[in-house]
Parts: sequence; C-alpha cells; structure tokens
Amino acid sequence: MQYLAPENTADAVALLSKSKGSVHVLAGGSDLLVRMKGGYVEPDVIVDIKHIKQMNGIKKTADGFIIGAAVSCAKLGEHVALRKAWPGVVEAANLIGSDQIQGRCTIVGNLCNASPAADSVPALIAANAVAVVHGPKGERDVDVAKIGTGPGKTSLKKGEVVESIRLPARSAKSADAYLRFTPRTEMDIAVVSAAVNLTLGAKGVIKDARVSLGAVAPRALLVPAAAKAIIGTTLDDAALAKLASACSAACNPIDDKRGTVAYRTKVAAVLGRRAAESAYARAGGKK
Amino acid sequence: MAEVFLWGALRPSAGGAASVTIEAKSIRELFRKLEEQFPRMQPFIDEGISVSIDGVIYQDDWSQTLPEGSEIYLLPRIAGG
Amino acid sequence: MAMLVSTTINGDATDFSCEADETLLDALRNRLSMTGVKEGCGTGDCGACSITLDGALVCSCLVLGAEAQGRSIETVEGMSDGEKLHPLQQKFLEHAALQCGICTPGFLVAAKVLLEKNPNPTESEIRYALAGNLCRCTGYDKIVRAVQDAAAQMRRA
Amino acid sequence: MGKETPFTKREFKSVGTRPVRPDGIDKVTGRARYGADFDMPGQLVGLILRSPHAHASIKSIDTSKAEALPGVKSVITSKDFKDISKTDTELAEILENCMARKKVYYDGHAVAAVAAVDAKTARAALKLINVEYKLLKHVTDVDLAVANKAPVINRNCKTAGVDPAPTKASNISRRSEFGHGDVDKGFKKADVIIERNFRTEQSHQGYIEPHACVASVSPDGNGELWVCTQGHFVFRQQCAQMLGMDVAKLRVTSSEIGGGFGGKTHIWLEPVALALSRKANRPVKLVMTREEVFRASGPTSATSIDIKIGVTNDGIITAGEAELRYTSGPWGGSWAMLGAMTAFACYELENVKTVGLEVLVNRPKTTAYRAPSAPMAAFAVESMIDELAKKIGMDAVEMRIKNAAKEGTQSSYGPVYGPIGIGPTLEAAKNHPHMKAPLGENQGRGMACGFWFNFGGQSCTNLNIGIDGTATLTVGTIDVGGARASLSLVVAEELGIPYDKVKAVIGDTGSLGYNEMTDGSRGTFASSMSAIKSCRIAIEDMCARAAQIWDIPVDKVIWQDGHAHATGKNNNAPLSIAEIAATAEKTGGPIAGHAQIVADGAGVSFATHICDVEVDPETGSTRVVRYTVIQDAGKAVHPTYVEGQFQGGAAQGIGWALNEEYIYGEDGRLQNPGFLDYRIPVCSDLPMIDTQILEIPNPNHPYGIRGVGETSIVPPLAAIGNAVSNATGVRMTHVPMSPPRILDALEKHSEASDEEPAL
Repeated sequence: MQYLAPENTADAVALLSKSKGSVHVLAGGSDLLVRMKGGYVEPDVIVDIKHIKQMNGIKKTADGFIIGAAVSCAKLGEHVALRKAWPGVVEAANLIGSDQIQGRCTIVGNLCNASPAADSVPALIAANAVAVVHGPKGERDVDVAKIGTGPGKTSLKKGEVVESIRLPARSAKSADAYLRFTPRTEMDIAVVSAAVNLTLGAKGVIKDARVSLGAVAPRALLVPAAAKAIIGTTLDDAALAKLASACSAACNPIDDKRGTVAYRTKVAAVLGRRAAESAYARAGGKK
Repeated sequence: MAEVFLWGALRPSAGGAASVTIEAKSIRELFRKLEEQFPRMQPFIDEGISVSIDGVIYQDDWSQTLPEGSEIYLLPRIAGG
Repeated sequence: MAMLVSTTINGDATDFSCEADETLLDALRNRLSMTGVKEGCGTGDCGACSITLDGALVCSCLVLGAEAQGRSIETVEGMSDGEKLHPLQQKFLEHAALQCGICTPGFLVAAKVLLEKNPNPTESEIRYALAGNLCRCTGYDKIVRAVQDAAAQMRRA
Repeated sequence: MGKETPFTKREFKSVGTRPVRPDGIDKVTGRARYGADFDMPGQLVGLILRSPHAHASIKSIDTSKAEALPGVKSVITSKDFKDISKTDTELAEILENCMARKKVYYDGHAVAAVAAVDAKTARAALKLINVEYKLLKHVTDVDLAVANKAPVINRNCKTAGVDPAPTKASNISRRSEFGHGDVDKGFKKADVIIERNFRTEQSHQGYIEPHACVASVSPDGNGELWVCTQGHFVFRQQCAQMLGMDVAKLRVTSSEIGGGFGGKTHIWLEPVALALSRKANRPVKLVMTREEVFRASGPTSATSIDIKIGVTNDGIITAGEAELRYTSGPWGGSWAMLGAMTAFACYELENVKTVGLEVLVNRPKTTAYRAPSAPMAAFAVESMIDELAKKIGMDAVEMRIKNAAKEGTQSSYGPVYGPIGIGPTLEAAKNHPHMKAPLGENQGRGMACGFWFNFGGQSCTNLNIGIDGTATLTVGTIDVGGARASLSLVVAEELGIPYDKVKAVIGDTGSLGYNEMTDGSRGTFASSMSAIKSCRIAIEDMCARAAQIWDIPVDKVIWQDGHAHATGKNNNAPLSIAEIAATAEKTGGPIAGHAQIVADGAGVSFATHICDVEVDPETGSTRVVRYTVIQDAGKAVHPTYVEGQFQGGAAQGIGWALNEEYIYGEDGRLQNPGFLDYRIPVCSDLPMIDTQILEIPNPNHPYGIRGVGETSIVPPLAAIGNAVSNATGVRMTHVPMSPPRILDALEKHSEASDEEPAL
C-alpha cells in the first residue's frame, strides 16, 4: 500500500485519478481504518488530505461558511460563530463518536462514507448545504443530499474529492436542530435521527423550513411534506402532529440489529417533533 | 448413622429416594459407601459432588468429618465467574 | 513498503519505521514497545489506546503511523514528571479508580485533556468527556470521583 | 481448613483500612504488562481461521498453499491434536472448541491456524486455506432448540439426569431438579398465583482486554506460556493434557489481567498457540481481535424461564416452581443447574421445585459470567415477587422481609443456612434514604435481591521473611482487581507489621503448588485463609528462633503485636520480626511459611439493590438516575475495593438489563461482534453507584471474610425491571429491556387499557 499526502487539491485530484487499484481518501480515518481493520477494504493507495491548505479551515464569508473537508468535528464545535449560526449542524457533528473520534472525524468524511445513519448528513441536508467537488474535469457544486446514493455509495466519480462544504448565510430569526435516538447516551449509531432548519417571519410564524431524517431509508431523506406541515404556523400542536405524521410517512427503513421498521417509523415522528420545537425556540419563537 | 439428602438428579440412582442413611465418619467414607451401595452414583461422584455439612459447603476436602446428627446434603459441584 | 516516520513522543525526538497501512497504535506498541497504549478493540470504540496527537485526543488505532510524521505524540508513559505522579495518576490510585487497570492509561490521557480544557468540570461534563473510554470493572463511580478530586487539587496548585 | 483456623472476633489494625494498591503505580504509568504486552525473542504472529457458518460439517481443509507461502512457519488444524475424546470427554470438548474436528458448531468456531513471521504474512496465509463445508441446519434460539423439529446439534447428546436414561439424542444435555415440599399442595394454599415466561438474551463479560498469550514449546517437550488468565495452574494442567505434555514441563506465567469476570476461566486459544509453536519450534504470540472475543469466547446463556409463584393475601409465599432453560453453546455445562439452585435461594419456602434444562445451540460455548446463571433466575423470581406484592397490596420490601431466608432456613437448593445476610440487607434497604427520596416525572423505583454461593478450593501460598523483617507473600491466584492489596493487608495484620512492609506477588506455576482459578469470588477468601496459615507457620518458627536466641524453652515464648515475647521472670526485651530475621542465618536459615489448603466453607452472599429509572414514554429509552447496592461482605478487607466490586457488578447488570445482547441473523451469524453494537454502559450512561457494606462474619474464615465479587450482578436485571414497571405500569419480561421492547410493551399496554379497565 502507498500512503500519499498531497499539499493542494489539484495534486489530490491528480493522485486520485491516476492511481490504480483500490484508492481511498483519508480524512479523519474513523471509518476507513475501521474497515481496514475488519478486512473489508484493502487499499492500494491512501490519499491523506489533511495537508491540503484549502481543506483545513473554516471561513466565514458574506454568503455563509466554508468548511474544509479535513476540518475535524471537534474544530467545528470550537468555532463560536459557526455554532451560533448553525447550532444543529454543529450538534450533529459533535454527536459522532467520542471526544477521541471528534478529534479526527470530519463532516465530509461522514458524508462520503454514505451511511444512512450518519449524524451530520440530515443536519447538512436540512441546512441546504452544498459540497464543493473537485475532479479531473474541474470544480462543481453538489447538493449534499445528492452525494450519498445508498449505503456506502456516493455520486462522486473516479478522481473526485470534496474540498469543502458551504453553508448559507443566516438571518437572525433562523435556527436549526438535530436529534438522534441511540440506546446509549454516547458512542452509538443513530437508530433514527431528525434535523429541522427553519426561519421565522413576523409574529413567530414559520416562513421557511427544511426537515431531514436519517437512518430511516437507504440514505438521509429530505421530507418536504414535514416542512410544509409547519410552514405558515407558529408550531402549534396541530402543526406538530402533522409534521410528526409526515415524518413517519416518509420512513422506508429496514429491520436490523439497531432497530425495527416499526420502532424507527414511530420514533422518527417523535424526533421530528422535538427537533422542530428545539429549532423553533432557538430561532426565538415562543409557544 | 447419617441421613444424607440427595438433590433431584441424584435420586434416581438411589431408587428414587430423597435421602439415604449411611454409616460414615468422613466425606471420603461417605462417597465410598455410596458407590458401593448405589453404583449408578459413581458418574456423579466422578463429575464432582459437593457436600453440605450443616449448611457449610465442602467442594473438595474429603477429609471433613461428618459429626453425629449433622445435616448432610449432596449438591452438584458449583462453578463461578 | 516500510516508511520512516519522525515524531516527537513525550517530548523526545523519536523515529520509527512502519508499513504504510500500519496503525499508530501498532507502531507504538510493536515498533517502540510503548505498551502503555492498550488495544481493546482496534476500532475506536473503547478508548484504551487514547493518546494526544499535536494536543488533540485521538484513538491511536484510528491513526496511521505514517500520519504521525512531524507531529507530537503524548501517551500515558509521559504523564509523570520523574518520580512525581501527575495528580490524576495519584488520585486514581487513592480512589481505587482502577481494578484490572487495562483501561486506565486511556482514561488518564482523556482526563488530562479534559482538565486542560476545563479545569472545573461538572460530574456530567466528566461523564460525557470520558464516554469514549470503556471501563468494565468499576462502574465509573470511582473514576469520576478521582477526576473530580484531581481537578480540585490542580485548581489549588 | 475452617476448623483449623476458626473465626475469632477481633479488633483489626490493618484489615479494614484503605491503602493504595501495591501494583497501582505500574498500572497508572503504563508499565504493567498484560497479555499482549509481552514478547519472546524470535516470536511469530499467530492467527486463527474461523468458520463463517453457524453449523456445518467440514468436508476438507487444504492448507498446502498457506504452508507454501514464504514466511509461514506452521499451519495447524485439528489433525495436529490427538483425539482425546475417548479418554477425557470434558477436555476433548474444550479442545474441540479451540479447533473444530469434524463439524463447526457456531459462527466463529476455529478451523485452522497459522504462525508466520509477521501479521501481514499470517493474514495472507489465512486467505490461502481452503475449507470445504457442507452446511447443516442450525438453531440459535433456546426455545426453538428444544422444540420438536429442531436440528439435533450433537448426535451423542442424550439428556443426563433423566431416569430411565433416554436413548434418543436431543439438544437438552442435562436436566437438574431441586426443591422440597409439595408445590401442588402449596399452590392450593395460595390466594394469588401468577405464572409467566421470562426471557433473557445472551450477554458477554465484555472485559476490555482481549485474550492473548505467547507460547514457546521445544522439541524436548519443555514449554513456556505467558497468558492472560484467571487461573494459570488450571490452564497449565489442561493445556499439558491436550498437547500430551508433562504438566511439570509446562511453565505458565500469568500476565496482568485486563478483566475476566469468568470469561478467562476457560481455555479458548492457548492450545492453538502451543501447537503452532511446537510445530514451528519458535515462540508464537496469539492475540484475539475484539471481534474474535465476541464470536468465539465465553458469553453467558440466553434463557427462557417458566415460573409460577403463589402467595397468601398476607404475603406468605406458599409455593414457587420454575423450569429454567439455559443455552450452553454446542456442549453441555452446568449453567441451568446453577440457575435452578439459586432462583429461590433468598427465600424461606415450604414448597419449592426448580428444574434446569441445559440447551445446546449453535452459539459459542457458554462460560461463567460473574455469579453464573443467577442473574437470569433472579430476574424472573424478583420480578414476580414485586408483581405479587402489588397484587395483594403489600409493600414489596415488606413482602420480601416476611419471606426472607434466615439462619436455620432450609435453602431452596437443599441445605440449611448458617448466619446469612439477606434479612439485614433488606432491613438496610428499607431504612435507606434512597427509599424515601422523591421521584420525578416518568420515574420509578425498583428493588431486588440476589444470592450467590461463593466457593474456595485449593490454595497454596509461600510466605518468606526478608533479612530486614519485611515479608513476601507468593500466591497462586490471579489478582483481578486488588487482591494483592487485600492479601498484603491480611499478612500485615497477622504478622503485626505495616502494610507497606509486605509484598504480594503472583507466582508462576513453577513456584507454587496447584491453585484454583480466581473465580467463585474466591480470590481474597481462599488466598487469605492460606496466607494466614502461612503467617502462623512462620510465627511459630519465629517463636522457636526467639527461644534459641534467648536460650529458653519454646513454650516460654509467645507472639504478640508482631514481636516475640518471653514469658516468666526473665528480662528479655521483645524481639521484632526484623531482629529475629537478622540472625536467621544462625538460628536455622531462612524463615518461611508454606501453606496448602482446601479453602472450604466460603459462606453464601446476599445483596439488595435499589434503583430509580426514568423512562421516556415516547421512545422507550430508560436511564438509571440513582442506584444503591447493599451487600454483606463478611469482613471487608479493603473496603474501597469491596465497594468497587459492588459498583462494577451493578454496572454490568445495568448494561445487561438495558442494552447488552447477542443479536443473531437468520443465517445464525452474530451481527454485533464489537463494542459499538454490543453496548456496554459508557460513563455518561450511569449515575454514581452508592454502596453500603454489611459485615456479617463468615464463621468458616478466621477473619470472617466472605467472597464479594459476584453477587452484585444478580439483582440489577430485576431491580431495573421493577423500576420500569413502577415508572410505566408495564411489566417487562424480556431482557434486555431495550427501547424498542419497552416502547412495544407500552403500546400493547395502552391498547389493552383502551379495551378494558387496567388492573
């Protein structure tokens, strides 16, 4: 196996495009090294992106935030402005694994690992985040919802790498929230998860909303019907009930060691409702 | 003479009796006589039988004496974690 | 293909060679005989192999040896200052915060990072900060108390 | 032994204090050497090939390609072990589990092994071994395994304990029955009878250190084994017999042990390492991965328990009856029997009958896990007691106190109890502030009792007095969690010297006679008994040395406060151990005390636990918010480590009660062999665990010591079940009480309440 650590995105793309055999991008390694340990992958080439400058920072711009692909989730948690603007995205990122894992793992890694239960993905989808993808044919922007296509599968092509994630700018009355259900308090994989991102208009009426669910389908879902249920409301009980049933209706889960179809379908409604309440309160809405 | 109580699985080898009366002064003598009188008990003794004398369980020490009038219970050998 | 990696470990310049796909945990244990770094799972789920890498708390089983090039590593072996134990080490002993002791190095490294960031953590903060370190013997009670006591002592110092 | 050194009431100076453990600094600095922390020069890396199938016959194994790979030094299969099934069935089963012979019995069963110059080569070699399997029908569920159409796992298995002996093979390997009185008559006297089925899933000891060993065998039949074990003497004896080696020629050194809880009482890989080493004529290191630990070492039984209890309206239990089915893996054990013995042991019952059925399944071989089999039985019984108390409108603690066994009670497993602690732990629970603390919304409080036997067994210790009067105690029982501290305290007490003048070491198998394993809560109980005897032998010798020094008859010398005193009318100043030791050369040579005993009379142990839980009614998630353990320790030698045992056992029980379980797929393969999905409690899952130590002396130990290690895992399953029931109104009958199971039960309950008024 070869370990390569390029210093800019172009070199990374070149290495990824030209290398033969099983080629893997290494960011935090918290998924890749586990798969290597289990013998599920045997890379011929590993391209470590942590030495690439463009991938290593969090930038606040007029359009929002640009988060480099190699930035650890711990660093997201330490970024005060990001935490203030996108509390849901940050709390999702900070739920991945332990403090030890946090020191390594990245949201781009979480996205590209394409697990249906990935914590940060529903939050990023609800946030309307965009992945900046570099490849042999240049740069393109991709909705995060379109990166994962199924368990372990992405839409990225040979030679492509995500350089950063762009989060939009926030109005004062916007907030997001992410909740997951796990049997343990920490160190666990989401059995089901929900992210809600919303913006309030006058009198606490929800002007805009996005709702996303994790671990209830082959990939994280955007649930427009759930968003529709609360837009134009002040998150009254009827709206919450509608959102909850829209969440359950959107579920297409499997029975596995972590949960059952029935359980996931039921709890998706509960988490959708609770996440909406949390985001609403964060945005300044009063009930 | 001592009345020796048997746990359930041992009873068939003594013809179904819940207890047997044996003249024995020690655990060793008890086992020897049990084997003589009830040959079908031998596999159990080989596998390991604990002897409770007045509520104190002896797993290994066959030299223990059986005081006159004491309560004697045979139990399967116990394992632990 | 073996690689030569130059690092600083517990303050000492240290070179080691390792395979490209070898974890830092394996390199520390097998190449440098630093067996204070324990392997409980090899998949980042138990924290027994916790170290710091340029100050960040990580599981060394989820780091490639090659990634340590030019970086600074700290392990339990570097915690005491000569004869003087780190307050956490001392309090773990006094509170009997270890039974079998296999998880102890990882707990000590993680707790040290916690107290550097947060010198006065609540019980709940300690519990969440140490959630990546599994202990099967103690039920965590005495570990949490030892960390609280060490934190108090370090605040006084 | 008890009769030689009977219990005497005394004031203790060292015993009961809380010094720092002697092996502590090594463990907080990373210096302590565990199983995988040891290397031998020229050692090879061993790896094991394991079956991906739950049940299959092995048609052929072709190892030729692996053998031909450069760097591979030995490859073994079952052919490299003699078939000992005709001479020693039990040992043959242990060996067959280490290396499958004709069939694989579970996902993870070892079929071949390699030793190579490095891990990479060994991994490559495993891939070159070609095993041809013929798949067989499998069964992993305990109740399906005893059903009519279940595939028979082992054609040689005929149910033992049934008269007349059956002729047909079955998956029930043993039937064990206990009890007294007449349960039918007893039930007739009952005002309320409840009958239920309880199930518990298979859990694992979950020690953080995987199994590891380094073996070195020479062509002349000498060998060395460095191994992480709860019992190196047992391992030596069994490994030597399996390999056809002389026991004396195999020297086993125990490493520090990173947790065992019963899982390291059993041999899983050591014979493989020895055989690889013998074939290669080089040392071989074999370390399990975490996945291998889960797939192929020591889980506990999954169970299904049918239970029926009757009570009068004033709370007297008139009869208790249970059939307890315990899985045992592919071979029989004695796990169901222990469940049947312990189930009702807390109570005084006129009529009781328990039947234990050992059930073979295509799962890894079951081994002991801390008070093996007792927690599942207690889950059923203690849940039922709470439910019955509720039904007759009696307080659950009061009802237990009313029925608690006491000195003179005939136990449910037969013998009459001596002085025991169940009553006092219940009284302590009743008066504990925890019992009166207010509860919040969605919270409930539960309590439960637990029993465990404890045992002692063969023990051997050497005490050597140094020239400066310090003492070295060599013991043959492994220190799994502070035994060197407690034994040093005992020696300090007995010799009358300070704790820090005692060094306790674990001897290798060449240095001492046979010792049983550290199991059955026997470590401190048995080793201390032997250590006390060693001390007393040395003291007798030191009195004789003093007599020589003073030139007076030995019967004029007495021992007091760590000194020899001359009695009568002479002016000899007392001699300290150091003074006597300083002239040992001139009075007969080194001063030592060697003792070998069978430590019987361990004294049974009881505990009562109280816990508060909070259940999220929308997700079924349960959090333990407060927990209290009350247990009888006989005499707590090092109270901090006794508390640690109480807390650790409770935490394991909490994990089992709520989240830990082996999950099998339809294909019979284990789906969660890792710490991510086999969810042992993490630090943030638990509250502080309060403890209260009771000291009801064990009359069979000179200091009154009882075992303390195991009992604490017995009550939690039921205590949590009862707390969940009190929080939600739903009776949980299936452990773990995972969120989906609780949510499901809550929904069924609310559907039922919609139809008819609740009870």
